[in-house]
Order: sequence, then structure tokens, then C-alpha cells
Amino acid sequence: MSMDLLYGEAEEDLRGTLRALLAERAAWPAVLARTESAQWCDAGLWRVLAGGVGVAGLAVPQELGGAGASWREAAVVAEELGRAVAPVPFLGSAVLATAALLACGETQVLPGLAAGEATAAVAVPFSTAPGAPYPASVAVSGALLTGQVRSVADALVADVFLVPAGGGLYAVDAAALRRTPVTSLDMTRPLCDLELPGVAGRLVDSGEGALRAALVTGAALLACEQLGLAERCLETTVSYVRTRYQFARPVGSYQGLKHRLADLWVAITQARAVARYAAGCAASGDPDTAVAVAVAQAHCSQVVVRAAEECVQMHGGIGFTWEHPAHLFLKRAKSTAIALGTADRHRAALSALVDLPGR
Amino acid sequence: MSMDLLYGEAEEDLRGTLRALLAERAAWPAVLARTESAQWCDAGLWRVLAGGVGVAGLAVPQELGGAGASWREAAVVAEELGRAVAPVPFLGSAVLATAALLACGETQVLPGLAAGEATAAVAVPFSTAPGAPYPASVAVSGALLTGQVRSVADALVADVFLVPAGGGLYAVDAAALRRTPVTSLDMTRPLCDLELPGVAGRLVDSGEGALRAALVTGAALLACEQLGLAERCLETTVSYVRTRYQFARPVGSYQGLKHRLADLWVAITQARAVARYAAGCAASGDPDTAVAVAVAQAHCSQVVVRAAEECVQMHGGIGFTWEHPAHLFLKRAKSTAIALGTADRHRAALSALVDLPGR
Amino acid sequence: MTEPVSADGVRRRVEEFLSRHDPAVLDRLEFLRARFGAGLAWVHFPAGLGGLDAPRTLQAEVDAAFARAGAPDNEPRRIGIGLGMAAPTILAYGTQDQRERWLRPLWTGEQVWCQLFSEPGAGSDLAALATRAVRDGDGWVVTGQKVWTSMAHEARWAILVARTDADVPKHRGLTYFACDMSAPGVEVRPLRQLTGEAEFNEVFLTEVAIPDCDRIGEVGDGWRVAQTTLMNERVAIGGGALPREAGMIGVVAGTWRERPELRTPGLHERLMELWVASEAARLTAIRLGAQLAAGQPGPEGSAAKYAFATLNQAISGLELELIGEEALRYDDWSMRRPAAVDFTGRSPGYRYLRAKGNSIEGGTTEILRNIIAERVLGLPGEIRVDKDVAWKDLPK
Amino acid sequence: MTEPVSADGVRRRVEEFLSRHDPAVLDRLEFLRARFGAGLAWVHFPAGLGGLDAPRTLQAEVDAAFARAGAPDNEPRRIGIGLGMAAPTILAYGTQDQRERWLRPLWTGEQVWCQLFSEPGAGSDLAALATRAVRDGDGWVVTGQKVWTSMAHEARWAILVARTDADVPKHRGLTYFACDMSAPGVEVRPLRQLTGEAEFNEVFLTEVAIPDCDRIGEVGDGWRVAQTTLMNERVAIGGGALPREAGMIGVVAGTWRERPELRTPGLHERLMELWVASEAARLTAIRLGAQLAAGQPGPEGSAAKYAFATLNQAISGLELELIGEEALRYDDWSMRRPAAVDFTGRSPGYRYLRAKGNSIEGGTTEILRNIIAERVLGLPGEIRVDKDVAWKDLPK
Repeated sequence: MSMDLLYGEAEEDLRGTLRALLAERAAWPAVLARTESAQWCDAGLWRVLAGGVGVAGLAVPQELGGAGASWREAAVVAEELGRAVAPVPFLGSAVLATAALLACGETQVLPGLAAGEATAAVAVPFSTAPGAPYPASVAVSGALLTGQVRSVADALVADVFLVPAGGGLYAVDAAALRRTPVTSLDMTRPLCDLELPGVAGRLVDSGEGALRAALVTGAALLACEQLGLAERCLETTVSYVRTRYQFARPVGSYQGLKHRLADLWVAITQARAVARYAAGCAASGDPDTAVAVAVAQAHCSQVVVRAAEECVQMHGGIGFTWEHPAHLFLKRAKSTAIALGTADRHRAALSALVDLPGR
Repeated sequence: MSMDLLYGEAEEDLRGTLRALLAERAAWPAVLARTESAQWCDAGLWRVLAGGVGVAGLAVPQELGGAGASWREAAVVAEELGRAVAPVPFLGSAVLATAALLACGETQVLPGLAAGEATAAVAVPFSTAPGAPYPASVAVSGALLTGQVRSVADALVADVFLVPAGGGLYAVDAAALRRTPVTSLDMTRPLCDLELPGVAGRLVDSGEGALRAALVTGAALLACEQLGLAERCLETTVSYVRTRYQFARPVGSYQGLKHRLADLWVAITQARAVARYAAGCAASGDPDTAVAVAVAQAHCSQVVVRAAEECVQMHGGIGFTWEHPAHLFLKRAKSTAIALGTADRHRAALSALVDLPGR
Repeated sequence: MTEPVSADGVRRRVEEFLSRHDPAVLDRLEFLRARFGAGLAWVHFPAGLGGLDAPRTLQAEVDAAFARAGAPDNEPRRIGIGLGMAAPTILAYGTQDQRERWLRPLWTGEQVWCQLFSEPGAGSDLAALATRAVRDGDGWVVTGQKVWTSMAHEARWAILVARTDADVPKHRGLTYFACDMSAPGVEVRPLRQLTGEAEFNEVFLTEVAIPDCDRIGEVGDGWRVAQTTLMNERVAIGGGALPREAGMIGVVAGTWRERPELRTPGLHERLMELWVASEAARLTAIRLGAQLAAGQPGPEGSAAKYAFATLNQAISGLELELIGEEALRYDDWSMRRPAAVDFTGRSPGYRYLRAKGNSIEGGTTEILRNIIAERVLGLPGEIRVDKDVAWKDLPK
Repeated sequence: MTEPVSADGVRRRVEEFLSRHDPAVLDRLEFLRARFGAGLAWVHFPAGLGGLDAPRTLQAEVDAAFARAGAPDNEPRRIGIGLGMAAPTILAYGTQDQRERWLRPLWTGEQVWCQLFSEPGAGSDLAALATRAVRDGDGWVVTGQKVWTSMAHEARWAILVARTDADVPKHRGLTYFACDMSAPGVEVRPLRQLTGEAEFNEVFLTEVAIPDCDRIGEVGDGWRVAQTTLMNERVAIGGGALPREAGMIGVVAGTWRERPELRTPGLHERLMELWVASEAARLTAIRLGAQLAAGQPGPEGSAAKYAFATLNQAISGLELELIGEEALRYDDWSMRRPAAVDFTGRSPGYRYLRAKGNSIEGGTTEILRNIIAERVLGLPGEIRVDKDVAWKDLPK
């Protein structure tokens, strides 16, 4: 078992760098303004993150242009980007697509992703759980792929798509397929519908392994993103209730709110342990990874939604408005709770893994 | 739909009579003391209730010696006896057995029960849900019944047993079978194991109808008992937290407790509506009875346990001791939540009744 | 006309009125003004002010009779604040001149009213409000910011509470006014919600002149006058016997039945729990209605609102998990200006987001729980630190 | 012997000691006294008081070496209050005479200690306690009632906090004593719990004479001394890396696996939720342990205790619903006097009932949540009405 659940010094340094950068480049008013612009993705920020800080290649070996670190370090990036609800394609490209390509030993696309020169997306609905049936919406005929895929994350800016079809995985040039932007619940990570009108693909995996690895790793890192966002919600709320007065007292002095915030803090402390464990397992290829990821997603999906809902509620009227960041947190939180499998699907997966069958 | 959810004047009178009587005859110190005596049942109290007030015959027609009222009035009795955790065989004899005999038109035993001269019990484990498979632990061979039944409620004092066997229901004289008292979680309604070593029985129902009617009616009235007990828990707790000082303030002035008690009050207010509706449906043979009973049990079983658990917790140390009534409430509450089907079994029954299948 | 009118008397008047005023022929506004004049607007109001001093319970029958005759109505949803909150307050505290000026156009819908109570700094603690009204010759000059004002962009009049004395404890320094929304210095801006829409407005008051004849009630008596308004707001909640599966639970139950491929055992358990909770809330509302009809008013109104908010939020949250991929999409973020909430006409994502407001608007769940704990259960109130402190000295 | 002893030095001393003291031959008490005398009782204590001024972290190694050699131990569970709470306090605040009198028989188990802090009227608000100690010549006379005292019926000594001045605010009028439990006027009665057992006692003190030489710390300084005791209580919580499914969840998971006939879809969902919650709590405890080892102590101890209580209660409640009919039965209501809680040795009903104490004993969940809210999140404290009020004038 991968039992080092703390953060190392290098990880804390990375966090410090990211937090300072995101505070400057992805403060919430800018993030909110961007949701109403034509460019959801902050390409400039992504250049700094991927090209400068090197967040896209952390888990990629050095010989493929990466940093040769692991998913543990990438998990710290997920936490910080989650905190900031930052509009960059980290999860889709640097986690899902990268994990898929690493799993199948692909070497053409990967170096470009690791260097931040290109981005890729796995062409599955963002709601796909790691244990879901292999997608069947794209058919292979000859060397051509035909079909469509709905609600793909980080797809609007992707250069390459990894398309599951016919039981394998194909790399497809983005220019070859049609993208239709989707009005999305999470405006900071809008989705996209894909149509493949008989396009050429390059087979990168002839089996299911790469896709499964991508979804499992993605779910682990998504839990870390949820952790970061939940912390942001709690901090925002705590700082509000300390300064908001009602009946001549800070509302944070009322025990009803205090107890709920204490409960939330306990849940987030647990979220840190389970998310850290899942990331550690994914990093080391631990045999316990499937259990760790299911636990992390089952727990963190609930915690992040609760944190965001309490953030709205405890802000009262202002939290219900467009001009306060709480709704950005709420929409991201609820979307992540559905992404890569809902909590109840992860519990169902767990029940098979730990021999607690439903009937 | 039986939509009169209020209490009539006669019902309020009945409640007043019972509450005064029980305050005098079944105050908690006496109830607690009796749990450690050899006689769990307060025979004197039951004589007054059944013979004097006439609680055992409320739902029995006048021509069979009853009061010719209905299960609605009996429900008020269940509420008040639940409040008092009174050690009398009302639920087992005046509800379960009486409902069974009414359903099959039996006329020999019923008048005695209605008059309070005898008591009866339905020989099923107290945990049996209305929709459970027909019991198979007693076999019929010739005219003799052989087998055993575990954990029967109100059986220690019963004169007659109604034994489901061979797909029908038999009346068996209590003297003919062996009773073994069970150390029970609910010390105010201890259970009993029965052994039937080949005893004669009189067939009173050749089908399943009487038993089903008994269990459905029993579950409706049990919800009313739970309502009464939940109210008692809330009242006891509220009066304690108003007078218990910590940090020079009544603990009931802390918002953490206030909000939990407010939530509990809301849940109990809802319990009253659903229990009342279930009793009304049972009284009128409404086609919605099965739904009403499943809703009432699913809701009230959870509410009564929560009320009792909060009662223990909010009393702090004193609530954890033997010398405070909170534990009597807790043990009764949790036992009723298992009796006649747990909440989750009632929800499962409901899912079929309202066309919301699980898969 | 000062003695109360009997039920038969009311019915006869309706018949007579309809026989003389053909809704198919008369102009809509003319018809409504005539109905008001005949005392058939709100029959429990005094004669001469649209009523007949008749029992309030007859109103439903009157409305039904007019509806059957094909008469135009006064679009009650559009003028809800006027009908429900301003009118009872004007009746209770207004001068005869004010009643005669305001009540008829209010009822006919010629003049829409809105409510200028809440402020950014005074949410649950309404009495802490900071909008100032300063004496200026024969009138007042009002400056401040109000928020959560529905219909402000269509309103001609507002009921307004402002601070006229900052040197006394907060409840004692307030005065109640009617504010002409077309007066100089009144600026209305839409307030966009997390759903993308703007049901409400912010209203900025910059040295708005209000003549003293538009003051309602005594100077310094605004808190008491406002209580009448707010009590009438709460009466509106609760009410009718809805059928089983009405509301949010029906939507998700329908999806469950129609789309078996979405079902999972885990969601089934939560669905059934929420179905039971919805049915319990429904039966409780029916019981509350029966109690009110039987003259046993209780504080269950607060509980009903609280239960409704909690259920709406839980059910809409479940719905998103049930539909999975589709829940990641939204119907429309554009800034619409709806007149009312539409829970069933829009997407599941909208329901989820809009339901978040149910536990904030019209009394937060925290305040409702305080009310239940203190007024129903008799638990002690919070220690108050704002008693007997001049408003200007309160921490804010 | 006043300079700190190194790890090697400690190891060498253990070897030497064991070579000279054969546990197979020596009398148990003689052996323990000799071990104390050699400074190998608690190596971080000072020389001459059973220790060697060595790092505390070496203790586990020493204990393991003694265990390997088949040495008798001092039955640490039986004397937990002495070891965990009395000894650190005596060391911190006791006089040299007191340390020499009490620490050796405390450590060897010759003298069991108990704790006389809680009172019926002072639960979470310990500083409000009412037991009075009145000066009487050279000593004190103590009268009052204490509660929740485990091991009082076997104890020779108690640590006691009593009020020596009722005219000052509550925290300032307390003094800390050691109380001889064999003194006249000390009466111990078993306190029966809702499980039927009596783990604890009530202790009635009626004019108990305590010589001034048994006072620990200054007069009026009892609250500060008691903090040392209580902090050492809290350190005990948390700790080791337990395997998956350790504790209550393992019991119910075992039943689930062994008895498929009990399974229902609804209970399955709850089981899985609690399994996830248990695993989350377990990983959190492991992380806490690693943080403590890495010298990052945090307030997570309170959170761990709270999570443990909540889980134990939820899981044991689920277990009863799972086993259904059997849950209606109980194993034994007789008034046993167990030395410690036995969650796995008894029936599911016992687990359910005993777990109710987990959210009360050693800090209620309400107090733990206050601690987290105020000390971790920095939220404002409750308005205090007991500051600067003489104890005798406080409402009670």
C-alpha cells in the first residue's frame, strides 16, 4: 500500500508556485468574465503552466520530454487548479489523454503534450465511469471512424483526440472531426459534442487497457481537484462569516453555522487523506488503486458538492448572485460529482472490489 | 383517500383520559422498576385500560363486544401508550391479534379480547414485515402443529396464539405450547420464543388474508406508537435543555442544539401527518392503505430513532445512565424500527406499489 | 353600506354586477374599475375601497363567478406584492386619502407595486437597514441601496422602509413610506442570479424626494408597520391540497419510470427516501390546511417552507446524478427577465440551481429554524448584543 | 546521571538490567520496582523517578525488549489514568516529596489512581464544578459529588479538582489535590449505564480531610494544573495505523459476507457509504499519525474522536437493522463491572447502546465541533456571559 499521505517539500514548492501564479492570473473575476467570452480556455495561462511550470509533463518520463515525476506531483496541480476553477485543459489533456498514451506506450503525441505544445482529449462523455461499458458510439470501418461522442471535456482546444472505437483506441487529428460547443453547467470547463464523419485514425491501443488506465487515473486526479475546490469553498465561507454581521454579531459566531463548518472541515480533512492515497496508488501502480480511486471519488464527490452548497447558503443572498464566485464553485463541484462516475457508481464498483455484493 | 388528518373531539377526550391515567400508573420510574421484576406486564394497568377505558375493543364491532369505533381511535391509544412506553400487550393483542381475527370473521376469541378478559398474540417474529414470505417455521400434520417461532411480542401473557402454518392461521391455546422468555433489547415489551410440540389448533383462516391484515394494521398502529414516543423524547429533551446550564447559559440557547431540535420538530410534525393518514386508511379499508402504511413506517421508524438518539445525546452524561428514562425510549425506539419491517423494507415495498422499480 | 354583507348579499351583487357589465363588451380596465367600485374586488375590504366588509372566505366564490362569466382578471401574479403586501399595510396604516389614492389602481393593475425592504447589509437582520430618510422642509430625502426587489423595473410605486433616526436602537428609528418609482434619483438595475436570469433588481436611491403625505404610519413606527407587511407575506405560503407526486418529486419519478437505463440501486434508495419525504411533506401540508380551515393556525407555515426548500434541493441534486451526462449541460445562461420561477419548464440544471434560492429567499432556513426553536419549542433566544444600542453604534 | 542518555545507552541498560534480573525467578512486584529503580519505567522521566531523561520515543523499544524477555508488565490498561493523566501532572506540578511518594507505586500498579473532575452539574463546563475544599487548620475539608469516575472502586488515590474560592470567577477559584480514596468520608457507588453495566462510579465526598501536603500546585491554580491532565488525556486519542476493516465496520462487513439472506439493496447502499466513511477515517488517522511523527501536530485529534463516535453509532445502528429479528434480543442486562469497553465481545445490541457514549465521554461532539470551529477555523467564540462573574453568582 502506498502509505505516504503527506506532501513532500518539492510538492509544497510546486503548490506555492502555482498558488501565486493562479492568484495573479486566474482570480475569480477574470474566470467569471471569461465564461462569457468566446474563449473559455485561458491559452496564455496554459502556456505558462504547461510550458513554463511544466505541469503537463509531470507524470511523463524524461525521455519523452516529461519531468519524470509522478501522478502524486500532478495531484498537487489538480488541487491548485481545482481551487482556482482555472479554465485550462489540465484534466483532459495532461491527465486523461496523457495517462492513456502512457499506458499504451505511445511516443508521437506524448512529447508534445508533455511539453505543453499541444493538447489532447479522450473522446468519451465526461460522465464516463472507469468501469462503464466500452463506448460503442463510434464505429470502425476499414480505417475510418464514424459516429459521434457527446459532452467531451477539454475538447474545444484539443489538437488530437483519442477515440475509443471497435474495442481499441485511435488517435485522430482534431481538424478531421466536427466540434459543436455545448452550453455547459460548468462554465469554466465547457463540453463539446464531436462528430466523426468517417475520418482516419491511427490505432494506438488495440485493447481496452489504455482507456481504463486513463479513466482510473483521471478519477484519482479528479478527487484531488475536488479536494482543492472544497478547501476553497470552505475558506471563502469562513472568511465571509467572520466578517458578515447580523444582529450585531458575526454570523460565524452562531453555533448552528459553526457546527456545520466544523463538520465540513472534518470531511475535507478526510478528503485530503483519501485523495492523497488515490494519487499515491495511481503513481506507484499499486494493486489497491481501484479501491483507492473508488473510495476517493465516492467520498470527494459528496464533500465538494456539500462544500459548494454550504458556500452558497452561508453567503445568503450574495451567494445566489452571478457577481459572486460561489456559483462558479457550485457548478464546477456538481459537474465533477457527475464526471468520471457518480459517487453511487463508485460505491457499486467498490462493492465488487471488496467483496460486499449487493445481493 | 382518507384525508381527515385531524383528531376529533372524542379522540381528544380519549387522549386526555389515557394521558392522565398513564401519568399516574405508568410514570417512568415504575416502568423502569418493572423491567427488572419478574412481571414485565402491568396486569393491573391493562385491566383498567382494556376493561375500564375499553382500549382493546375500539375497532371491534359492538355485536362482538367492542366499541364499534375504528383503528383511528385505536391509533390515539397507540400514541399514548408509545409516549409512556407502557408495559401492556396492546399492540400484540388489541391490534395484531384483533386485526387478524376481524379479518377472518372469527367470533369465539374476539369478544374476550375486546372486553379485555383475555389477550392473544400472533405467533410471528416481531420483526416480520407485512410483505414478508408466509412463515414456514410451523408445520401442520393431521390436525397438529409442530415447530417453533422466535421473538414473539406480547406473548408472555397471551392466552391464545394465532399461529400461521401451512398457508393458513390456527388458534392455539397458550397452555398447549412452551414459552421461553427472551432477554430483549426493549425491556418494556420483552419477547418470547415459542415451541409447538405437536399441538392441536383450530383453523381460523385457510388463507393468508388474516395474517396480512394483521401485519398491515399493526404497522399502521406501530407508526402511531412511534409518533407518541418521538413526541415524548422531544418534550423530555426540550424541557431538559431549557433548564440545564453550561457556561452560565441554558444549553437550549445554543443554536447548534436549537437547530437540531427544530429539525426534529419538523420531522415529528410530518410523522403525525403520515401516521394519522395510515391509521385513517386502515380504519376505512382505503385502497391506498398499503402505500400509506409503507410511507408511515418508512418515515416514523427513522424519526423515532432519531428522536430517542437525540434525547440521549442532548442529555449528556445523565442520558447515558440507567437511572434516566432516555434509555427506555431508545431501546423501545430502535426495537420499533425493526419491528414489522425496517424502513428500508417498507421503502422496497413502496417501490413496487408506486411503480418505481429498483431496476 | 357600513353593516356587513351576507353571503347571499354578495352573491346577489355579483349577479347584478354581471348583468349590467358585459365582460365581452366592456374595455378591460373599465370593467375592473367598475368591479372595484361595486365592492367586488376584495370583498373583505371596507366599502368604498373595493370591498363590502364581507367575510374574506367569500372571495374565492366571487372570483370563481367572475371567471365563469369570462371576466378579465387583474393578473394577480404580476401584482402579487401590491395585493399581498402593500394593500393590507395601506389599509391598516394608511390615511383615508392614501387608501383612496392607491388602492384602486393597485387592484386594477394600473400601478404595479414593489417592495424596498432588503439591503445588502441587512438580510435576515432587516431592522439593521441603513437607507436614510432625512427631513427636508415638508418632505423627506431618501438615500440608500435596496436589493432583491422583484418587479422594480415595472413598478410605479414601492413600499419602503428607511432609517429616520440613527441615534436610537435599530427597531425604533425606522419609518415606512410609499416611494414613487418614477421620481428622480430612483435607479433600477437588474440583479442577475446564478441561474443566469434576473428575477430581481437592485434599486439605488439617490436623494429621492418623498412628500410627507406618502409616509405610511408615524415617524419611528416603521418596524411595526413593516410587521404587517411581512406577516401578510408569510400567510401566502403553505396552502392547498396538492396531488401525490406534485412538484419536483414527480419530475424525477417520471424520468425514473421512462428511462430504466438510468437506474442504479444506490439512486433507487435515495429516490425512495425522497419520495417518502415528499409524501410526508405533502400530507403535512394537507393537515396544515385542515388545521387552518378548522381555525387552529399553527407555526407549521415556517416548517412547510423549510421542508419544501430542503426537498427541492435534494431532489434536484438527485435528478442531476440520475441523468448523468445530460446533467453536464445547461439550457441557457442568457440574462432573461422572468416574472416568476418556472421549475418545470426548464432544464434539470436550472432546477438544481434555482432551488438553492429556496433556502434563502423569504427567510433563510437558519432563521426559520430559529423561529421554530424559539416560538414553537420555547427554547431561549440567542444572547442579544444589539438591544438598547443606538443603531449608529452597532458593529456592522 | 543528569545528562541525557543516548539510545545506545538505554539499550545497554535494558540488557544489563535483564541480565541481573531474571523475570522467571523474581517476584513480579520486586521486578517492577527494580525496573523503576533502574530508570527503565518511563525513560523520558527524570532520573530517580523511574526514568533516564531519555527521548520519549525510545520507550516503545524498551517495552518491547522487556516483553521479549518475558518480563511482567504493570497492566497498563488497569492503571491508565495514573499513567496517562496523574503522572504527567505530578511530574509537572508536584513537589519532589510528592513525586517520590506517588510515582513508583503508581507505575508499578501497587496504587491505582482515578480522576475526580466531572460533576453532575459540571459536564462540558468543567470549571463550573461545585465541590468545595475549605481550609481547616493545616489541611482541607472537602465536600461534594463527583461522577463518571472509572476505577474509583479499585483506586487508592484520586486526582481531584475542588473549589477553594467561590467569590472569584469560576476558573480562578479552583485548587488541585491528590485525594486518598481510603480516607473517611469517601464513598464510591457504581454508576450503571444504559447497557446494564457499570464501568464508572459516582464518588461522594463528605467532609474528607486532605492534608495540605497532598495539594498539587498553588491554591487557586487548579484550572491550569487540570489543563495538563486534560491535554495528556487527549494525546492518547488517535494513534496507530489500523488495517482496513478494523473496528466496527469489519464486524458488520463480516456479517454481510457470511449471511447473504440478510442483504437488501437499501442496506447495501448504507453499508457501502459507511464502508467508504470508515476507510476515509482510517486513512485520515494514518495521515494524522504520519503528521505527528513528522512533527506537525494538528487539531485533527478532536476530529478523529468525533469521526469515530459518529461512525460507531451509524454502523452499530445499521447492524441492528441488518440482523433484524436477532436485534430485538439482548445478551445480558446484569450489572457487570468491566474494566474496559468490549465492542466486539458482546452482542450487536450492546455495541449499539455503548456507542452512544462515544459522543459524550471525553468531550461531547458538540464541544469537539466548537473546538474545531474556534481553534482550527478561527470562528468567533460564543458570547460569554460567565466572564468576570464570581462563581457563586452564576446561574446554574
